[in-house]
Amino acid sequence: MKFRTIRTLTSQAIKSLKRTTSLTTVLVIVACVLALSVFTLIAVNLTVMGQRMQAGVELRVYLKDDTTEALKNALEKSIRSISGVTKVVYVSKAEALERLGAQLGDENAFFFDDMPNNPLPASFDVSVRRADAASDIADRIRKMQGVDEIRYGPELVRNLVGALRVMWVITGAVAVLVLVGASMIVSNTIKLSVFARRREIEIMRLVGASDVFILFPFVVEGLLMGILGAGIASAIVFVAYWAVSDWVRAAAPFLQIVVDSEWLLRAALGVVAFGAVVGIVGSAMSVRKHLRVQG
Amino acid sequence: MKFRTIRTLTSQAIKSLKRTTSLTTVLVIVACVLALSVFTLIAVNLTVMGQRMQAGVELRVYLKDDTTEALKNALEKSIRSISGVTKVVYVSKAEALERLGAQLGDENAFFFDDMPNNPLPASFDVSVRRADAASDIADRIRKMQGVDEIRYGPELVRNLVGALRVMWVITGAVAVLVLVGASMIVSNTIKLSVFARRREIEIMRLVGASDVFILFPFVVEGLLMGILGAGIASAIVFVAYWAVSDWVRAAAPFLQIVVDSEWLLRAALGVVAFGAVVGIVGSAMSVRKHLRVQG
Amino acid sequence: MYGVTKVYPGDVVALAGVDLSVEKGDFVFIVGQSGAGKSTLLSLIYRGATPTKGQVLVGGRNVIRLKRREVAVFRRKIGVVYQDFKLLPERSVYENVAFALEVIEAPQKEIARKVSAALDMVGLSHKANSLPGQLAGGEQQRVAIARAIVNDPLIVVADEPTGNLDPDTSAGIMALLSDINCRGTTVIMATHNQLIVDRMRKRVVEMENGRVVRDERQGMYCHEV
Amino acid sequence: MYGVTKVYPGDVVALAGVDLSVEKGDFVFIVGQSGAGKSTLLSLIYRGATPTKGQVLVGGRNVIRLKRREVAVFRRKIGVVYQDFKLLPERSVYENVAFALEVIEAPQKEIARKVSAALDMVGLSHKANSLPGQLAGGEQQRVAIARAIVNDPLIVVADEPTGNLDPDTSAGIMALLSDINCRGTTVIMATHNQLIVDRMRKRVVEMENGRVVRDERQGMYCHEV
Ligand SMILES: Nc1ncnc2c1ncn2[C@@H]1O[C@H](COP(=O)(O)OP(=O)(O)OP(=O)(O)O)[C@@H](O)[C@H]1O
Ligand SMILES: Nc1ncnc2c1ncn2[C@@H]1O[C@H](COP(=O)(O)OP(=O)(O)OP(=O)(O)O)[C@@H](O)[C@H]1O
Ligand SMILES: [Mg+2]
Ligand SMILES: [Mg+2]
Repeated sequence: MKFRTIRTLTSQAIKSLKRTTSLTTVLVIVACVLALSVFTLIAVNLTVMGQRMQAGVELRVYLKDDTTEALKNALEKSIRSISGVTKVVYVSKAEALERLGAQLGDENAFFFDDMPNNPLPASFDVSVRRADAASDIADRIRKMQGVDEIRYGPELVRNLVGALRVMWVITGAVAVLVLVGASMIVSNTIKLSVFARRREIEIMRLVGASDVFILFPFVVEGLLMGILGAGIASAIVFVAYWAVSDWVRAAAPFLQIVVDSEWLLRAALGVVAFGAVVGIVGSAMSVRKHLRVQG
Repeated sequence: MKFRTIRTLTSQAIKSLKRTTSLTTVLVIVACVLALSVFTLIAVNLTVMGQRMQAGVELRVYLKDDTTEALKNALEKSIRSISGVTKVVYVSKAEALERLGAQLGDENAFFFDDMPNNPLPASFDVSVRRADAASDIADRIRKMQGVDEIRYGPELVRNLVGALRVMWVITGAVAVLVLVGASMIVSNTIKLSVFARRREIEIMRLVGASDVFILFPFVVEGLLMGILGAGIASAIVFVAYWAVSDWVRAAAPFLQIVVDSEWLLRAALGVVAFGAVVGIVGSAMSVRKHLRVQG
Repeated sequence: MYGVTKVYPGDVVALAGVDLSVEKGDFVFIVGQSGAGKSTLLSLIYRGATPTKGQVLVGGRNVIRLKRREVAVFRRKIGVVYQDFKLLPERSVYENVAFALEVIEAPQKEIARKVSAALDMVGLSHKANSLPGQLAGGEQQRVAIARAIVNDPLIVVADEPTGNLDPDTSAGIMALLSDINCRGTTVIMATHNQLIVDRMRKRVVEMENGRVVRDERQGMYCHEV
Repeated sequence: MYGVTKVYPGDVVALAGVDLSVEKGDFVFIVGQSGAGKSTLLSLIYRGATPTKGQVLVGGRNVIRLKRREVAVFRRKIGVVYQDFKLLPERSVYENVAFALEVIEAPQKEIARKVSAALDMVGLSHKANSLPGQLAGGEQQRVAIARAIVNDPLIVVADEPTGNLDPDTSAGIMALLSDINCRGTTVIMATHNQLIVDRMRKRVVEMENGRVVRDERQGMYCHEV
C-alpha cells in the first residue's frame, strides 16, 4: 500500500472511531484491563508479603542440658547442611534467660535476679526459607543426637501461610477467568461491530477493494481502541494505586506495600502495549473471518 | 396486547436470541455477575473472619499489689460499665503464676515450685467488642484507681485489623467499579445490537407497529439474556465455591469459610433475578431511546 | 384530502408550497423528474416526514398533530410501497407480508388466508419462504406491494412500484391497483413509467423542483402530447 | 467473451444452461421477466457469484479460477451498477464515487478530477456532500452509475440503471452509456425499459426461466413487433 492510502484509511478509522458504537469495545477493554491490573497488583503484593512473612518462620531446637561443646558444633553443622535452612543462631542458657526476662516485661524481670540456677535450656534458632518445608526439616532435626525438643514459630504465622496460599489460588483463578472472559468479550464485541457493518464490507469487496484495504481501517480502529482502553485503565490504576498505597501506609504500615514508580510506569506501558495488540489482533481476526465467510 | 401476539413476539425473540450477536451480551453479563459474585463472596468471608478475630481482642489490666478487695470489686464494676466491654475476668496472683508456667512449658515450670514469693500481679482480662475501640477503652481504664498498667493483645492482631480494613476498602472499590463498568458495558452492548437492527426497527414503525410491539421482543430477548447470563454465572460460582471451600477447609481450616447452602442458593436465585432485571431494563431503555430519536 | 403543504428538510427545499387535494376513491399519478419531490410528498401522507410549514389533512385528521401512539394506528390504515422496498431482511416473504397484519393483532387464521391471497395476487406464492435477500429485484418489489395491500387499507401510497418490473408484470400490478381502486381505496402513485400513465388515463399531477406544475384529470405522462 | 454457463443457487434454478458470448465493444441489453435470471447472469461476469456448472471467461481469463487476491483486482476493471445501488451509507456521494478510485490507489488530484467529472455527467455535482440516505431514489441510482464509470472500466455491467429515473434523465444516462460504448467499453445492461431498448436498436438477449430464448442484433424489447 502507498503511504497516501494509509493516511486516507487511517483518517477513516478515526472518523469511524468517533461513532458511538466503538465505545462499547473501549469500555470492555478498560474494564478488563482494570480487573486484570487490580488482581495482578493484589497478587504481587500478596506474594511479596508472603515471602517476607515466610522468611520469618523459625524453629527453636532445644538442646539437652548435658550436650558437650563438640556435639553442639557437630549438630550446628548438620542443621546448616539441611537444604532449606537459611540461618542457624546459637542461644546459650544465659541468653535464653535474658530473652525470657525481656518477654515477661520489666515488672516481672526482677524475680529472676535471685534465681538459684538457670533452668532454661540452650537452643538453636533455625530460620527456614519456606514455611511449608518447616515440618519436614523439624522431623529431620528431631532425630539428631543432643536434640531435646523442637518448637515452631507462633501458630498464627503458620495459619497466615495457609491463608495466603488460598488467596493466591483464588487470585490466580479469577485472573484466568478475567483473561479468558475479557478476550471472549473483546473479540465478540468487535465481531458485533463487524456484523453491524457487514453491508459496508460486502460493498467494498464488490467495488474491488483488496482484503488489506478493507482490513486496514478496522485494524487501525482496533489499535486505537486498544491503546485508548488500556491507556485509560492504566491511568486509573496508576493514580488509584498511588492513593491507595499512601492510605495503606498510613492505615496499616506493617503491610509494606510495593511501590516502585519506575516499575509501575513500565507495567503501565506494558499494559497499553498489550491493549494495542489485543485491539489489532481482535479486529483483524474478526474481519478476516467475516471476509472468509463472504468468499 | 393479546396473548396470541405475546406468544408470537416471544417466539421471535427466542429466534433472534439464537443468532450469534446476542452471545456478546450474555458473555458480558456472565463476566460481570462472576466478578461481582467473587468479590461479594470474598467480602462476606473477610467480614465474618474479621468479626471473629476482633471478638478475640483482649486488654489485660494489671492491678497494684496493694489493691484491696473492695477497690477490686469497684474497679470491676466500673470496667463492666464501659460500653464496648463484653467480658471481664479476674485473674488472681496465683492464677497468673499458673498461667505463666503453662506458657513457659513443662520443662521450665519446675523452677517456679521453689519460688520464695509470687512476683506476678493480679489482673482483669477485659474483652472488647470492637478492636478499634480498644485503645479508647484502655485510656479510660488507665485513669481508674488501683490500675497499675494495661497490656494489649498481641501486636499481630491489631495489624490484622488494619490489613482487613484495607482489604474491605479495596474490595468495595473494585465492586463499585465492576458494577458501574458492568452496567455501562451491558447497556452499550444492547445499544450496539439495537444499532445493528436500526433498519428493522424503522421499518416496523413505518408498517404501523406500536412502540410496545417493537419493544416487546427486545425486552424478552433482554430478559432471556439476563437470566441466561446470570444463571450460567451463578452456576459456575455455586460449583466453584463448593469446591474452593472444601479445599480451603482442608488447606487452612482456621479460615472457617462461610458455607450455608441454603443461603448460597437464595443468593444465586437473587443473582438470576438481578440479571433478568438488568436485561429487561437495559434493552427496554436502549430501544426506547432509539425510538425517541427516530421521532 | 389534504390542504396546504410545504417542506424544507435540512437546507434542501424539497417541496415549495404545494397545494393538493385528493378525493376519497381517486387514482392519482404523481410524475416528475428525479428529485422533484415526489417521494417527499408521499411521505407526508403516511407521516414518514412532517412539513416545515403547512398542514396535512388525511381523512379529516390533521396528520401533524397526531401523538406518538396515534401515528402507529394511523399508519395501519395506509398501505405504502416504498421506493426502496423496506423489507425486513431477516424474515421470510410470508412473515414480511404477515407483519402488516400482526401489528393489528389479527387472528392467525385470518393472517394465513389474507397473506396467501396477497402473495397469489402478485404471483409470488412459490417464494413464500425465501428471504428478501434471495429474491430478484422485481420479486422484492412485489413483496412490498403485497404487504401494502394485504390489510385492505383506505389509502395505498405507491412510490415507483413498477421500477423493477417488466412490462407484463407491471400491467398485472396496475390491474391489481385499479381493482383495489374500484373497490373504493384511494391510490396515490409516483411513477416514471410513461406507458402505464398514458394507458390508464387517470389523474396526473406533475411536479418540478418541489412545485406542482400540472394537475390534469385523465392526463398523460407528458405535458404536450 | 464467455463460454458455457450454468448456475443453480440453492435449490432454485436461476440459470439453466446459458451459452452467451459478448464481443469486446458490444452493447447488449438483457431483457426478460422478473426472476428470469438477468441479475444472476450479470453477477457471474463480475464474479458476484460462481456458477454451479460451466465456465465463465472474461477477457480470456477463467473467472472461476481467480484466487482471492485476484478477484479484487479483476473487479476493478468492471464497472457495476447494482440493482439495489449498494452505496456505502455512511459516506458522502463524493466519497462513494471516489472509493472506486481509492481502491486502485490513484493520486488524490486525479481522484478529485475524475469524481467531479463523473458527478457532472450524471448531473449530481450539487449533491456531492449529501449522504445516500438524503437522496431521492433516482439520485442514488445516478450515484451508482457515476461510481461504475468513474475509473474507465473495460466492461460496464448495469442492472436496471434507469428503474428509478424519469424518461428525460434516462435518456441522458443512455446517451452517456452509448458514449462510453463508442470509446470501446463493453456495456451489458439488464433492463425492463421498453422505450429505451426499442429506440437504441442494439443487441437484445431475452431470457425466460433461466434460459436464453432470443438473441437478436439490433433487436426490440418485444418478441414480435
Ligand atoms: N432526508 C433528506 N435529507 C435531505 N435532502 C433530502 C432528503 N430526502 C430527499 N432529499 C432531497 O429532496 C429532494 C426531493 O427528493 P424526493 O425523494 O422527494 O425526490 P423524488 O421526486 O422522489 O425523486 P425520484 O424520482 O428520484 O425518487 C431531492 O433533491 C433530495 O435530494
Ligand atoms: N441468493 C439467492 N438465493 C436463492 N435464490 C435466488 C437468489 N438470488 C436470486 N434467486 C432466485 O433466482 C431467480 C433469478 O433471479 P434474478 O435476480 O437473476 O432475476 P432477475 O431476472 O434479475 O429479475 P428482476 O428483473 O426482478 O431483477 C429468482 O427466482 C430469484 O428468486
Ligand atoms: Mg422518490
Ligand atoms: Mg434483477
